[in-house]
Amino acid sequence: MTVESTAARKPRRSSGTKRAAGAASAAKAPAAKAAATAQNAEPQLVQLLTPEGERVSAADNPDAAEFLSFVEDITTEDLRGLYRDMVLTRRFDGEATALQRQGELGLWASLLGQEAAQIGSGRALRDDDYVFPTYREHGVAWCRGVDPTNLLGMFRGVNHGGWDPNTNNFHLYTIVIGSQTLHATGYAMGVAKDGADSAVIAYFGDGASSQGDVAEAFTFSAVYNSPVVFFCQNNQWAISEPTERQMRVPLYQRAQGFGFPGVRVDGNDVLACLAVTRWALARARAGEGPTLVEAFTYRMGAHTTSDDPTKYRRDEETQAWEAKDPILRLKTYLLASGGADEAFFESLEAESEALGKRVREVVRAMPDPDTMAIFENVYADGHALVDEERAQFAAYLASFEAEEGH
Amino acid sequence: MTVESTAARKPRRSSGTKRAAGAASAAKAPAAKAAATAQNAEPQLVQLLTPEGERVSAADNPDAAEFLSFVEDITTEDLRGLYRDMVLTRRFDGEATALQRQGELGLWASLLGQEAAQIGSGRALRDDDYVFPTYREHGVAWCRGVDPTNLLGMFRGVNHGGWDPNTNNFHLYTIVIGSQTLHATGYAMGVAKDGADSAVIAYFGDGASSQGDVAEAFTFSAVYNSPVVFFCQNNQWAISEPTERQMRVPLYQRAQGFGFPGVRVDGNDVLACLAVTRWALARARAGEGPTLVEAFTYRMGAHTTSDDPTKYRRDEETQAWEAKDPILRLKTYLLASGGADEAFFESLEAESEALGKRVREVVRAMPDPDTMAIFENVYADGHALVDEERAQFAAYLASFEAEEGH
Amino acid sequence: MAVEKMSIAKALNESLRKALEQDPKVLIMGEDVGKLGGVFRITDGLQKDFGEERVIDTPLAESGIVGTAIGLALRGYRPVVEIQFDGFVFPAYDQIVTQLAKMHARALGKVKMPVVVRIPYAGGIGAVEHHSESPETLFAHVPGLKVVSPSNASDAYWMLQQAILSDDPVIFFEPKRRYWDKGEVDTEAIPGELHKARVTREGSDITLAAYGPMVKVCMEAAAAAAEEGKSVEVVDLRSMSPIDFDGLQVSVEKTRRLVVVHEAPVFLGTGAEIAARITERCFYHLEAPVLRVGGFHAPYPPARLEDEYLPGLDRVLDAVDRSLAY
Amino acid sequence: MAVEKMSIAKALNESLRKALEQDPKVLIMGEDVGKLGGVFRITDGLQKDFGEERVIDTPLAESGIVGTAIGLALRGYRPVVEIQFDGFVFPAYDQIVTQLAKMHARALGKVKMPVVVRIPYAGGIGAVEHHSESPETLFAHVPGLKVVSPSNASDAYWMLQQAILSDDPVIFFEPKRRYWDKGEVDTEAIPGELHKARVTREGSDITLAAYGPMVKVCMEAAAAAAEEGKSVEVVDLRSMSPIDFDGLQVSVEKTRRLVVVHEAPVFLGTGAEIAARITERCFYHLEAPVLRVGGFHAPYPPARLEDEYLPGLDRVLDAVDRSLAY
Ligand SMILES: Cc1ncc(C[n+]2csc(CCOP(=O)(O)OP(=O)(O)O)c2C)c(N)n1
Ligand SMILES: Cc1ncc(C[n+]2csc(CCOP(=O)(O)OP(=O)(O)O)c2C)c(N)n1
Ligand SMILES: [Mg+2]
Ligand SMILES: [Mg+2]
Repeated sequence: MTVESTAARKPRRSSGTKRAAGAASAAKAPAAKAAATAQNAEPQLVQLLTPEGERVSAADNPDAAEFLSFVEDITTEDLRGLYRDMVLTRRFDGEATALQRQGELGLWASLLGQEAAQIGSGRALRDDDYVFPTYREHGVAWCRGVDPTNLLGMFRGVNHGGWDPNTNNFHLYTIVIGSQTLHATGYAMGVAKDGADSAVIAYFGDGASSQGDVAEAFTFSAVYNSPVVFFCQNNQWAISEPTERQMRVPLYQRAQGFGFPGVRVDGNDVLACLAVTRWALARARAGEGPTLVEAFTYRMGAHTTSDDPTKYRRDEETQAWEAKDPILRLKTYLLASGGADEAFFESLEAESEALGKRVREVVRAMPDPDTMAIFENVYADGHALVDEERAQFAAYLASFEAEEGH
Repeated sequence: MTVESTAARKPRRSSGTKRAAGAASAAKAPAAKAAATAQNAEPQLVQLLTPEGERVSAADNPDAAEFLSFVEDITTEDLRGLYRDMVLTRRFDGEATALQRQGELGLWASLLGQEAAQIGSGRALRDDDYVFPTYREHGVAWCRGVDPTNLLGMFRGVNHGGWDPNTNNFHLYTIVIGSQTLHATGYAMGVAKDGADSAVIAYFGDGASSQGDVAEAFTFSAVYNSPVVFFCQNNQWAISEPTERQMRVPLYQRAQGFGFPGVRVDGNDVLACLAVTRWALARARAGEGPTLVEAFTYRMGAHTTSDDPTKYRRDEETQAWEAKDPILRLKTYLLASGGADEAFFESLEAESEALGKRVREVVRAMPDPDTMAIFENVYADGHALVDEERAQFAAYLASFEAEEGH
Repeated sequence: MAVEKMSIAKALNESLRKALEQDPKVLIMGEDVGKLGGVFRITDGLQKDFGEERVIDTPLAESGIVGTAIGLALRGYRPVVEIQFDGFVFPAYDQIVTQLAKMHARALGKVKMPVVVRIPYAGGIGAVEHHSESPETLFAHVPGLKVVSPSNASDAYWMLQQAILSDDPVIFFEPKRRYWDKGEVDTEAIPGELHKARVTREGSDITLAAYGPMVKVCMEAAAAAAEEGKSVEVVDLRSMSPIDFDGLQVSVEKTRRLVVVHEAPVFLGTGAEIAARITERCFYHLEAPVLRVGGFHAPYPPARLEDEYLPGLDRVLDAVDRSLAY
Repeated sequence: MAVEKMSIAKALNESLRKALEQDPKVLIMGEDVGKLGGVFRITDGLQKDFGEERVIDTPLAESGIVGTAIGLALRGYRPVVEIQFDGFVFPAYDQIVTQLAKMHARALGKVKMPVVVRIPYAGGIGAVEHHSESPETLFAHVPGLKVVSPSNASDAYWMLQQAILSDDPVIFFEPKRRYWDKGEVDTEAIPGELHKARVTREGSDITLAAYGPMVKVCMEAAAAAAEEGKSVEVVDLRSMSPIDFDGLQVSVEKTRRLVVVHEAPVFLGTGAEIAARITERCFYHLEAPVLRVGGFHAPYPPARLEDEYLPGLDRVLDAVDRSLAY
């Protein structure tokens, strides 16, 4: 599935009318709308597929209409592709959770419930765009073509980041909350300097919105008009803290005070996430600067496998969100609309099984790093102290071997 | 002059209708207005006294009308008092600049041009309110009753802060940009915990608005609904950087995205600054949480005596602002309205002279601290290393005396 | 209760509870300290019993946490701040170094800063990046701060009491991998001074100095060395600022050899200062240079390597042997 | 030009100019670096000549400056960041320590971090609070960073060139009170290694080791001591991470005595590491413990006290005498 074709890298801003494929010329209109939306205390939620699995038409919802143009090109096959992405991502995620329970991983941060936000936004990207994730963007990584097993290294404890960011334009997971929003902004400043028409997307959470770094990223990107999309997955919780501990009004409204639009989208609606992200990326490519997208979703599982959410939230809340499941609603739609048949779902189930099996096998075979890796890559150009300590430690280790050799 | 009587400390929020003296019951209305104002791209400037020295009536300007009620009680005598404050503050400031040139001070940060913002806001405070200044709030210090010569110690280099913050509820000057906004927020959290109906005001600059700490202060105060007023003197410059390097839209709009109102006031209009600050303080006392006030003003002088603004800004700009001088406009009004006669201005001139003389004398007589003060107040409860180093250094110094004694 | 066996985690929890009970100005602040009781459950049950006004879940912003704690201290409160993990203290570093540490001096003593910053620190729990670090140098070097770390339940209980009672800012490093180690706590004992070292095992051939998580390793090393006929004295420093050099000097003048052990990188670790100062104080007593065992000049490695990275029994014994070989 | 006499400030300016000329990926970022040319005029004229896209006035937010510089480096740029004064680096500390220092290792070497953070540091200019500090320990202790400080114009020129060419993050401390000291700069010379110490005066009785602003004081002390018949060797360390212990060791093995001088507080200052490591390396050579002269464990004092606070000629000579007395 190619939701978005990969445009060749072209000089940016050379033409104000240049648009990414699928990004209709309405980039301006939703911006105005978003600004208007931001003024209401009651948040407007951009939704294109209801929890009941029904598509929203322009007639139903004039707000949504503005974004519908951004997914006009989406075929039934594309929808099946999005569905497949979500199902496989969830399967991978579940497998990782299981592997943690079996002791194969030290920790796992599940994306359960956030598949639509991640696949929708991830599939809006072009290859030449660049992604700055948190530690939970397994679905986005999937869209970028990062082998999911690569994500597991840091959770197994064999590395701090197991992929080359530049292979798939997908930066390493960042654990210090909010830091990556500044990296994304700087990267976007560089994209603009290069005259490229790529865009950058920075993921962050509702909790992260409180960090000063995120506000500074808003300021820098606004001042330099950088081509960056700030994509917040508001999953309602920052570990045990509900969003009321982080903000008093809906987050998407914050953007306006920094001088760029913010939109709240149904984060469990993959189509709406795709549309809104495409719109925001189109703004970035068109030289219109940053956009804040707040994907309103829910963390169905624990914060990580170390967490016990029963300590702080009610089952009813989680159950209420089950009804809004992102995968289920697309399945309902595909079934009702005849967009997919049983054979599709069966073959996808088989593909899931295969993925799960592969993940298990790869993880279990993942070797521990060599002890001396401690000293590797501390510096690119070397450092006398590292050399000294490496040599001393090697000699120390060798002394045991020598003794054992006796 | 008592613009605001000092109410006894009473439990806060025990009555929703409790209001500070002079703060009419309209606290709600301007809040709504401010929110509405914040939605316009074109900033609305609350102005009650024009640069030409004419008072704005409710009929002239319905926006201003909402704030007029907050200065209904201001008598002609009060206006003369505000005028006097501004004149003496400017005189003190000029004297300090001169003292720096004479080598008596190492540095001075002049408030020239910002007198109305500081006196207007400073006179809106009650004694039990608490102020967190930057390094330029000499006018606010004046309103709090801090002896102006106390401000000079840190600029002379004899201390880092020469007054007891709790004597006048005026915190020490803070040099690290933005830090004090968090201290103010924490203090305000404490005020709320105590059930007091005091308010807290945090001063900061346009440049400071970019610091993550300021955004975090907005978040904390919004989440805890703390009784704090964020008072930004947007003097158009952060050293050599114009506001466009810090923000893309007017600052007062930022508040709304954090869930509280923001207002832009003519920072060269002492009456408007008084009214708007009273309104914001009334909101704080009434348990309505934080407010952002952006006082739109201008730094007429250099950033500090170390700075040379001819490197980065045009004379014409500064000249244009001269026409908006905060002191001149009140003088024009007082003269035209018969609110003050020549005798008033003459006696004020004499008072200014006397202040200048006293400042000169006090500064010149200001002794250098004792060398051993280096080791004082590092800890409240003592520290073995400080004791050791103090003793060693004393012995070292004594060794010279011994030698000299020979 | 008077004497009870409990874990370090429980001792800290009890100590916080006592502080909340005894002084209405004491507040607990941090991420997830409320209903969850903190990710390590150190504040478990406290919000339930003392309410949201005293045990405060904060926004996810460390600078904001410490900055508002400073403001609360200025208002007369005594905030006890929890930083969730060692690696997340850095967003608050500016507030700690430029404000918290200096406020008392800046105000010429007119204001006090009774703020405790609790930081679960150091490694050994198999965690991901940023969750295993030992940044004590970065605080101990800063005038105006005090820095301590308990190694056992009794110290955890009493040192936290004393830190909260102190009118100075105290960075309180909790050895997270020892949270579940148990020991006896006498909640009615009169504690020793907060910043004094303690000899936890007497010996005559060599001194091992450590604090926090490494005290246990040193005790084990001393036991192992004893089997080889070496008499090792172990000093639990307990405080990294100030360091009890007088106490340590007494030990070193007796044993004439010193090895300092910590998890933090050796380069500019606290062992550097200890080596420099003890060498100056005991120049004619030392039979060997002060040796140091600690982390390498490399980021804390992935979990699967931490056993090799962390100073363990063998590396400590190796240093003991090297020292004795002089 | 080839050899020219210029101030350190001018040498830095010329060095930045050359870097901008030679590599279009080099960027200058910071507060007031544009039209104003920085508060110390180190970037004077550069924006005029290279434009706003290369010499970038940033918002007033240090974390933002370093954080976006990291992003720019990921995009292939080589940002040279100016922090306005030493005391204002702390808001950026988190980005420096948790991101800049670790990115290369985190990425298993797949990305590089060629970012230079220039910091005018140390005292002696009669400034207000936060404008006179020496925080080098707080960076040198952190694996992944390199830390250097030139003491003269030639080093200022060349070391900055080398720092910009380095693929590692370099914290570049500029001795602000020496900005106007002049020296000869050969802009065509082949420079020595960035992290090697240099003997700036030979001597046989004792070694003085320093860097940045204190080299001059040590040179003066050596001259004064010579008048009293003492032969003092002075080593300009130039680099605080790594420290050229090999070079220093050669000197100490010759003189058998060492005094380390820096403005930073002695407690956990770089002198601590030098004392510890040199003592270990030269245990049998040292006639006296390594002595340290530096700042006290107190906030940098108000300007009127800084002459007493700062290590000056007398304090250095006192330490020389104390060392020689052993
Ligand atoms: C600076 C920092 N402080 C604290 C933490 C510990 N921590 C890890 S995840 C998390 C909550 C993050 O919440 P949110 O931003 O909403 O993202 P989510 O986990 O919900 O995806 C916290 C507090 C951290 N990683 N970094
Ligand atoms: C964290 C920090 N960075 C840099 C500085 C240096 N500095 C002092 S004042 C100033 C400009 C402040 O501008 P603004 O906030 O607009 O206040 P103003 O000086 O105009 O009153 C700067 C950059 C500082 N004091 N603190
Ligand atoms: Mg969340
Ligand atoms: Mg300003």
